Amino acid sequence: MQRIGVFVCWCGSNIAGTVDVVKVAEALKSEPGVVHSANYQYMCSQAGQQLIKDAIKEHNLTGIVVCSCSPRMHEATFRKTAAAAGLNPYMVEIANIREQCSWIHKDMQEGTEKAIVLGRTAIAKVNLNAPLKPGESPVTKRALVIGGGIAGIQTALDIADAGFEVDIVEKKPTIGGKMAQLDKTFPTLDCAACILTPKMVDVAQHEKIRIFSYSEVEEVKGFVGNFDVKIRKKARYVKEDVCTGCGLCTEKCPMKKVPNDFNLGMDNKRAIYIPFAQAVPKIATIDADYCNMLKNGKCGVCAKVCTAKAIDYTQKDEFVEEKYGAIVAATGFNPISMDKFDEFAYSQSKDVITSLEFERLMNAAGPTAGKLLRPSDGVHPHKIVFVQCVGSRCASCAEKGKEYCSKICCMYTAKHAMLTRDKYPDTDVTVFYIDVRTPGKQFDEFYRRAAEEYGVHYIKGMVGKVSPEGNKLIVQGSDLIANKQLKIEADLVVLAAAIEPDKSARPLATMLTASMDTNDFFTEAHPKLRPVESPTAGIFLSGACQGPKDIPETVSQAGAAAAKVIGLLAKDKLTGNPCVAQSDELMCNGCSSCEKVCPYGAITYADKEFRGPNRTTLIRRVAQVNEAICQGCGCCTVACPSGAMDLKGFANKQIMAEVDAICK
Amino acid sequence: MKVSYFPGCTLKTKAKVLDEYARKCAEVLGVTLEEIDNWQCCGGVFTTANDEIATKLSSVRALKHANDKGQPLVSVCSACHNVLKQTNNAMQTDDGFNFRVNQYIAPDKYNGETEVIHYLELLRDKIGYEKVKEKVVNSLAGKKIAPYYGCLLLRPGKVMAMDDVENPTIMEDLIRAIGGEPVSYAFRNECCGGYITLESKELAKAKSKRVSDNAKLNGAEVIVTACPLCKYNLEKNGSDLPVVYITELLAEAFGIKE
Amino acid sequence: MQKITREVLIAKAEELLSNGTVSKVLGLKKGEFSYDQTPAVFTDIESMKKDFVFDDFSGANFSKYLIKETKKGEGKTLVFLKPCDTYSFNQLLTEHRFDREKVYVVGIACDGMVDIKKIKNAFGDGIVSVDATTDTLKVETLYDGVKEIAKAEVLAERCRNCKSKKHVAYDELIGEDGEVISSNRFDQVDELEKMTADERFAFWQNELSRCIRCNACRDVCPACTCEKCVFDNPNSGVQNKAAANSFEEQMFHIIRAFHVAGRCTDCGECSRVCPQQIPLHLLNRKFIKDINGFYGDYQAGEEVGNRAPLVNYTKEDLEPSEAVNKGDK
Amino acid sequence: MQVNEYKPKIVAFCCNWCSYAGADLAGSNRLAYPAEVKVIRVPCSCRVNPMFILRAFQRGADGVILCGCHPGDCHYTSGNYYTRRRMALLFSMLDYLGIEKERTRVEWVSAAEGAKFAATMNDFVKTVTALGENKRLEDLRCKK
Amino acid sequence: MENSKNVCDEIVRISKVNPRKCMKCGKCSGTCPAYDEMEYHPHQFVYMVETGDIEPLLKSKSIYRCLSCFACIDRCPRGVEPAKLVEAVRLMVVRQQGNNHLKPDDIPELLDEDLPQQAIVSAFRKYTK
Repeated sequence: MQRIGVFVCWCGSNIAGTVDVVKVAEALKSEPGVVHSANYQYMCSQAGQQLIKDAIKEHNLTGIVVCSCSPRMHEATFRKTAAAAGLNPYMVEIANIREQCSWIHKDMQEGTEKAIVLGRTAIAKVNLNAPLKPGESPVTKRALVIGGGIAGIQTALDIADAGFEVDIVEKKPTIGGKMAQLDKTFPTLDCAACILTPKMVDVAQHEKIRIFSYSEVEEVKGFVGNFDVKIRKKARYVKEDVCTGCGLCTEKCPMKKVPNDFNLGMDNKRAIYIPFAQAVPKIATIDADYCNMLKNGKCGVCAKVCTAKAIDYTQKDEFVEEKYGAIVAATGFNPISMDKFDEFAYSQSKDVITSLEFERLMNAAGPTAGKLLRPSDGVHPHKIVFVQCVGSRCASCAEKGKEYCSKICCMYTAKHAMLTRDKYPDTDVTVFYIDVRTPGKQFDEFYRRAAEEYGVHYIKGMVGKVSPEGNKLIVQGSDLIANKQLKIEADLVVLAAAIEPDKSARPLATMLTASMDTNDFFTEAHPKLRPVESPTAGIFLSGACQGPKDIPETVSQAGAAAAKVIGLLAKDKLTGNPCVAQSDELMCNGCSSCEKVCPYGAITYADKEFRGPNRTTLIRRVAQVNEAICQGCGCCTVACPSGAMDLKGFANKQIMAEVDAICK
Repeated sequence: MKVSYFPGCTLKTKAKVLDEYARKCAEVLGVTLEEIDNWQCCGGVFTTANDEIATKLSSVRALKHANDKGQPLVSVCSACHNVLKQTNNAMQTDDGFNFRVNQYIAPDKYNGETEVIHYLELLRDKIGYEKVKEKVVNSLAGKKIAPYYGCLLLRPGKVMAMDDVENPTIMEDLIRAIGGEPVSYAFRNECCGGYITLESKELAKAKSKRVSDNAKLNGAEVIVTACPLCKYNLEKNGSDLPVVYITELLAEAFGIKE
Repeated sequence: MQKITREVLIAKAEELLSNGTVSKVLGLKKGEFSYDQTPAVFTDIESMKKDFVFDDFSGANFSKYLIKETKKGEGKTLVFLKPCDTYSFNQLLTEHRFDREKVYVVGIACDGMVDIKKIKNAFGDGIVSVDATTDTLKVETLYDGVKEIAKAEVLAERCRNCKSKKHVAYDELIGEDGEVISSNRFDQVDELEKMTADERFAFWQNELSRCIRCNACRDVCPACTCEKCVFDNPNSGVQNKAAANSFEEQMFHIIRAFHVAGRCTDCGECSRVCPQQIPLHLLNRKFIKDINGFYGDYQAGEEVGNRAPLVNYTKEDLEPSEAVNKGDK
Repeated sequence: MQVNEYKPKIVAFCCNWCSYAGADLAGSNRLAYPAEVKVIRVPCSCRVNPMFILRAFQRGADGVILCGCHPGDCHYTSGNYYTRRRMALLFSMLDYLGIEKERTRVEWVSAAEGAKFAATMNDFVKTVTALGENKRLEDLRCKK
Repeated sequence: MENSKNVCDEIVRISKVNPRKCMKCGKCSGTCPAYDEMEYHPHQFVYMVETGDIEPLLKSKSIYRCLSCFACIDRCPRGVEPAKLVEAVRLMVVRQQGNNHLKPDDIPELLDEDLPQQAIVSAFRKYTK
């Protein structure tokens, strides 16, 4: 018989507001096995935990039930508490009376009754719990970083500096990501390339870092500490180890009309190209969609001019298989498509552009060599209108755009406005805003400087319609302070498009079995306390793939993710989840049903001797579970007809006891 | 193919050509527009208040009539189409409205089963612009035509669901199919002033003029519309450009315009 | 087709025993009545000549007995398998239940077995003996003397809807092999499906309430080969020896059918042995029909090593809600 | 409000990774659903043995719902695919035995679908309430 | 004051518009083609219904200036649907006895020979009960 202690948490008023915690503690006192019952304001606090520890010792408890928030929140906390008091941590069960009770019910009586049932259910389970001991597995001391933007670069550098090997997989021909496309960075206005490119070089030169550029993750198997990853190195038709990056081919290639995606299609590149001067690795890549030689076998100019003989038109995609102990997702973001927002005439006029396009227009290495010229006619614009929140902060019922605030737009718009006014005082700049959000160090000061020192007109209101009329853009919007509808003749309109996670993130998440939110941002293990970890063990999050972020935030999160990876790789062995399948060999008949459904191949068979009738010996084939591989899904337990296979911690009897307790 | 057809009041009077050519062009394409028996006026505008029942019953009757025949319900007039489609949507999505309407029309029953489409959708989705193209005998080669959608054809976008609300192409593609050159301009989905013309000629004029000026500025030779009120407003309010109905243009291309 | 008689089988057994191919024969011997036969192991030809029986009552599926028999001693066991038995044989091999090398299978053609319950239904309980060696059965009754009845009229239910005359496993065949045949075995399931839920409930309530939990169905079933049945396992949470009320009958039969789903070869032994004449095969056939309908035709035991539908999946499988609503409309 | 309003007993099996998290999210967003729903946490929907479902009915549950990750999103890659087959066959069998098919349900609820979780539970409780008490699979001894 | 609240509740009920969803961006007013003719603009309708400041709206001619072009409905990022609110406020007025904004007697002088029936029908539906 267990000696169970019940601990009912108030969670301030979060639980106590709709659940009579005293009554719950009182009611659960008389449940079978319960020898102690208490309630407290905050069980997860140190004092609360101490209360539990003291009770374990005082009442000689063999099991505890904590009626509190979701086990996803504090199960681990209370297990540690139990362990500290000498109780096996798996003798702890949580009754979720917050998320699944007090927060969803308004009626005190209803909430209290349900909380009692939930507590009773947990008690019924604990009565059947047995102490569990986790197994161990080794750790491969190498990390994989997926995405080579500033997030991936920083994470890789930090991990490598700690002495561990890191591979970066980047789908584009060069690392650098979005930051490489930016001109200046807020709020200090230092140039993005000046601070980013040295880091890119550091990556290239670091002996612990390998870059798989123009590559994608194809398949991920395994689990924390032991991932098996297959990487597809896409054919770039240039031998990476031979190309010197001299760039001669990119000048001689006769195919000149290839939209330059680095400049967002605002100018052209050749069919063989190096994205930009400081690319890492600095190797040419052939765009197979445009290359005449690859399309119809006619040309071959690049091969002729290449003195290093690096061109290889027969190159095929290659696959690399590698083992990793940890994986970091750093897949970044993109501005959303403006297709559904054509009231701003993005598809109708070349002079309506997104902020990222404006970034390239301002950049010295951009399509206009840094001169601010209208894309339609190359004329210098005298009146620019910036529109903020295009596609951000849209209610889901509006069925377009994103519900969240994209976070970076207010600041980069202030930056654009300021830089424009600074470089071209003859250009008038107006910004339509809903709110200006500048929570960050030196951020509000920066925005105010744009308005006060540089004379940027900030108008509270939103643009309703942009109409191209001749070579002007008529911007119709409201000025809520003046209570007027404005019609501004502008030369250039810049839209602060919402940002969204890169499209590659969703399939990657599936491969990693990492969870995502409805916006396709990776979910963190805990929104506050574990912000750089995925709930899936061994998967870490860096940068905007987890949520919109500016550069300083991205870099700090990248470092945090690296710290977590280092913490993992520094271990020689990992203790696993002890809630794994277990085969009762006396009952197993060796039918192989369990083996067939196991997604991890954790079940094998062995011939074992058993005592038969009349002192005979029988040899039977029985299932055995490799506890290091088993992840504890329990699929085998249902495939097993005899019930020989059971799951520790979620045993048939335990679940049945829960069912019974609920239905009582 | 046979479809149910709701012409609407104006097509029987001031906009006879819109009606006449709609039928004739459909015939050319092998579609018969079967006019609904004893149809009643749709009311011209959809009242969005959900406690307005009686004003929407005439539309429900037309919708039910088409449903009884198992046909889609087609109209040409943008206003009629808008009212019919919004009423049908309310029947599908607003349980309270549906309940009360069914009380009125009992023992009949209707739950929004009818497919409500505009004449343009009939051409695009049921017939196909490829087939329209085949029937062209008199190509409008190179004629610069500004499609004018106005409001009612497209909005509310979630209900009308005909095309992208801000960047529609259904008329542009039709114009291309019959040989014309569509003129893109921002005001093609801005209001002409609508019924306000009764109340404030000035406002109607201001609205319409911006539309026609914008079309002209972008090189249009003619404006084409599906709505009699749009046509009226544009013509009355100083458009230098001729304004024609979409069915007139189609008839011209098919060589059946008198 | 060569008529399979007791004598033919004894001759084959004699040959195989004497040349050392097998060391024992798994067969049937007479019970209290001629139609009441029980399994027996014969290690010499004399005892076989004395006790071995084979006629149209010899319908038992021997596959399951092989599990225990092959574990005893060295040497091979000779077993005569009808076509339907060979499916169970393969299914058991798929589940590694015995060593193929320790069995010698002689496939025997079968034109259907008769059901004593049907004879009893025709002539009453007082049946002394039945000569079931020809197509017309001679039935000796206690009160009415010898009666005759056509074999076709008293053919076992499962044989009426025989699914295959083809042996899917054998070492040698007596006579020629047949073909897989199309049957109407799902007709009764169809009929039940067409009823209303209330009618179905009443039907099954009537049938299952007769269950006395004698476990004959479980004991005979070649798919029920667990070392310990889940209903006998104190750790399973559903342990019970005898049904205490209608729920447990339902629970037992649902779970039993579920456990054999995808593995049941539709051999019909469960219904054959049920003393209460509950049409248990209709539960199994429902699963087989659903599996065929939802995931494509599948015959358990058709080939050794096939992956049963319940330990398999495709990404496009239908949803449970679609499964239950398939009957609607 | 009626005093003796019928309140069904509903057992909801939720997988730890998606649906249980979805239920938590419903809670965090204060999306109400009836208190009759009690959740049992299982590692994966494929842990749910048909025996658990029958046991619940035996002990007087009026409805049993099983929630898992969306097909393709299983934390264990394939668990819910097996669940889908098992439950399709089991539910079809229960229907065949004349048990009301509305008493059982499988729903895929992701960790982000708090609203769906609440809506699903509201709908399921509504459906089961309309059906009334479970009489066809109950064990009378288990009722007080 | 109490009456204002009732009227607002009724407006919310029949329009099914939830003014609290508004984030005060002003896009409806930025888009409205009748803006310059209005004393109160679409975003003000939403705000005034939300705050219960309904009397000025009931008295204002602005309620007859909405063209029902639904542009504000489609462009609102929050799905507020201001046009439905304007319609509901107008109904509150014209449903009162003797409050028809357009009378049959007014019609003849408004007519011209090209005016489509549609315009008259629509105006009647909008301005009268």
